[in-house]
Amino acid sequence: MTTTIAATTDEAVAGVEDGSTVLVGGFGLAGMPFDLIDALIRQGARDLTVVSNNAGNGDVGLAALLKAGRVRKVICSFPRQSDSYVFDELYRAGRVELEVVPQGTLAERMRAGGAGIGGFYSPVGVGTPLAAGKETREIDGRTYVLEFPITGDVALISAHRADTLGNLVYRKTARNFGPVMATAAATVVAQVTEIVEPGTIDPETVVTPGIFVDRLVRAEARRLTVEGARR
Amino acid sequence: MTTTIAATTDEAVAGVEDGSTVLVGGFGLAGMPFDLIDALIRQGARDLTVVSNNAGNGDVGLAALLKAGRVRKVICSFPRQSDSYVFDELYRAGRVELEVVPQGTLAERMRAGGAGIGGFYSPVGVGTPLAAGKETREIDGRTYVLEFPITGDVALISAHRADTLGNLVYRKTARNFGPVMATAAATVVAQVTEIVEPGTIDPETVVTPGIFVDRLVRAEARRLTVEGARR
Amino acid sequence: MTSSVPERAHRPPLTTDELAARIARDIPAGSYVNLGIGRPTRIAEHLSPDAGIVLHTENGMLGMGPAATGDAVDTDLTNAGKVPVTELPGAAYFHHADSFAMMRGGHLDVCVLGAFQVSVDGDLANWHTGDPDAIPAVGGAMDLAVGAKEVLVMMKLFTRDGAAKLVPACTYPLTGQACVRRVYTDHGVFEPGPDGVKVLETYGATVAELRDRLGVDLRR
Amino acid sequence: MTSSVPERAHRPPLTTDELAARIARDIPAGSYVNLGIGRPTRIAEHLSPDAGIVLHTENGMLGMGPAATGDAVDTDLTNAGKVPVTELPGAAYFHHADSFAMMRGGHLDVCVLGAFQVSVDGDLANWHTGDPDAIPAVGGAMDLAVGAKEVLVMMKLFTRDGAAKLVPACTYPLTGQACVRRVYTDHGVFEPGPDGVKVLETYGATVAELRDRLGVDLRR
Repeated sequence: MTTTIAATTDEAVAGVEDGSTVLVGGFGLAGMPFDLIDALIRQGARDLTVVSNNAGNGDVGLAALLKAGRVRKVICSFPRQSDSYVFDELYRAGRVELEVVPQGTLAERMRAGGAGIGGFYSPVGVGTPLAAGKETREIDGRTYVLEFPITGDVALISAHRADTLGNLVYRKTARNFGPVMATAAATVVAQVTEIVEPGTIDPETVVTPGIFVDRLVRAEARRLTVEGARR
Repeated sequence: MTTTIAATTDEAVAGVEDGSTVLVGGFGLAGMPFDLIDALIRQGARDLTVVSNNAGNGDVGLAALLKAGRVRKVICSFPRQSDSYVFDELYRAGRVELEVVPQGTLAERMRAGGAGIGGFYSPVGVGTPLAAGKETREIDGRTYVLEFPITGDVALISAHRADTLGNLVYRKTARNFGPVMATAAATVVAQVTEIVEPGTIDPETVVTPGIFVDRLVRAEARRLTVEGARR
Repeated sequence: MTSSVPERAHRPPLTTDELAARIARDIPAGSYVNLGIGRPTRIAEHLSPDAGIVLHTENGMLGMGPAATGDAVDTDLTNAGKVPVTELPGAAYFHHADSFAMMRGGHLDVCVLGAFQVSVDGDLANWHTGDPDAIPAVGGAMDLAVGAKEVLVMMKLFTRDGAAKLVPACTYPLTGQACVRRVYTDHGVFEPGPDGVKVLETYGATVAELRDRLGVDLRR
Repeated sequence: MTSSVPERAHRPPLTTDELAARIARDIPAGSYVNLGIGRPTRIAEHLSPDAGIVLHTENGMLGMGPAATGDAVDTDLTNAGKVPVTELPGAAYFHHADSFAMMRGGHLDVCVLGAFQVSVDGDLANWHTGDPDAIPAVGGAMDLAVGAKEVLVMMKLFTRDGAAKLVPACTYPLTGQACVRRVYTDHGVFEPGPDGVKVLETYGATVAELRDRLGVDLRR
């Protein structure tokens, strides 16, 4: 249905229920929907399962959500970073569950979720602890592991520019998980730095068509520091 | 490896072996690589398996390849069109095999082939003759059919513009199967109307990155008639 | 219980145009919609431009406009029936795998398909008459049958020979199982389902008359 | 049979920089290459700008340029190690599912990874030391291990404690099975495989000395 444009980030994340699975875009800080996460913290939903590549940097974004005690479980590829101290402490204290998924399998499981695929056979992880207990199958002489889709109740993503129909374009490697997550959640919320009229974005260049986007909100671009980006 | 730029369409299709599987882009006439198919006819490879959405229109493109007797088998979603008389005659005479695949399954099987996926569970076709004999599986209460990848020895596609590194952009709905087929063949040959220097195409707008394209050749855009397009 | 089903027995059955308009009225504003090849295409003419309905064509586009004529014809821009069309502001192009992922993933709100037969429990047959001489050709029919939150059928209720197309069980090869949510016909609107067919309204016949002609139980 | 293996026993083992240069020499012109996080990144400095080698970063880019400094730093443009980088003419951006489809589908010509251990038959362990207290984090390691036509490893041959990293069988949790084509180390270059390890050249030691230190048979 038609994309709605929220006046505030609080309006954009309204209605997220306790126990929801939330897909959160970004790779490190690039593409992280900081403003939507801040709004989600204010909104108050708890007992969340968060699906994201990382598990938060420093004290902002996902780390702040974790610190606020709202996250029951993290599904990610790489929780451990030099400044992932918030996650590290919660994990060591047994206060957050962790499911580690190879990065491409994480993306592909969400892609499957968004594409109506019931499961797929991947060569990634065969013979490793991350495939332990999973069904395997030999196809044309190669061994594959059966992986199932991941979908979210909500996806929070950050894009560069949108038109009022919800068509999105991204900026450089901040694109990362956004387009995939936008296909894989019941409610997709995108923060963008600019919202333009339909016809302004060349239809050949749209990365996420508006059909996938439920709510849009404008948020100022943050000038992150080099240090922020490196961490 | 580096994309090579062929001086002629004959050079672009050199080396296609008898018995090859050839993925041929296009949906009806839009995106059909006419010049590459004409060159393939001159090149002479026979006993081909052709994977394409349709089975040729009128006497041009795929229909001409079929008429030349080079095709052993067609894998497609929709062979029967008002002017698919070349295919119809060959099929009724038992001179060409046909495997009909639902259109989205055709696209997804090539996508799987290009993405290293060994197989996937699709809800499409369950309980229909096109899933007869195929393995099914119930996942979360829904029945899926197991589909396997399709790959080609060669893909012949048509794009709009390329840079010398092989990055491609397409035009409108002529994009169709091109980007998928470009991922799913050992040798990918693209005809384009223009080849420009690297840096000319905005990196945000590249649809098929050059990594997927082995050979490029410039071919004049054809002004097709309305009748041609409608058939 | 008295029937609340509008029985418009004294007017003629709906024309194709009236049927297209009838379906258009049921498509919610703001929907993303795929209109199947053939008659369903005509529904587009009856959608209010203000309703913000966005049309999908499975060959890789959202924001499809009306058929192109004259100089607007561009052979790189066609619909799934290979008819030249136009592009509306806010359109987007994508490749076939993405387009069918969108359908298979249930992102379209509505699709409207033609049909040879629909069964009382919502099975759809619309790709093959079962004629052994026919060359099989499915196109995107099976993908569309699972490809929207609501799959609607637009068809005549009877063949030219008078045979019912809403049937106890499809005799033609299936396109999809239990996938049809609602069937819009010249003689009435029906909802198939696990509990049989519910009739919502009739044209040119009473519910009782249709029950007799179809040989199918119709719930009110 | 006499050995044709270059044994450079009298020179010191390769420095990291020399090793990076050694690997760079083996990467064919025109290759599409992914350089793993950490030491392999330094190979980029030794690739000839004329060789037309295109760098992939799994967070969604081909045509990655050198690290960004000063005003060129853009926090929307980083490599897989989250270090700000630059964009070369002819670059392309894509999303994560497309990026990893590219890897999993075998489209990259070469990737170079660090390793904790490589086994004689080419198993790779590079994501987890098996320490029960460690927080597991795999990132793209397993995808990269199957993600190129040629998977090369760049590592020191021994740990700081002198333990061999080319081993009869990995004791650390695996990243991938039988996936490593060639192992470049400070002490020599090796090809693991079903028939055991072939040594291609040595630095700072003879083949016989390495065989002794590794406790692994080395074919010439």
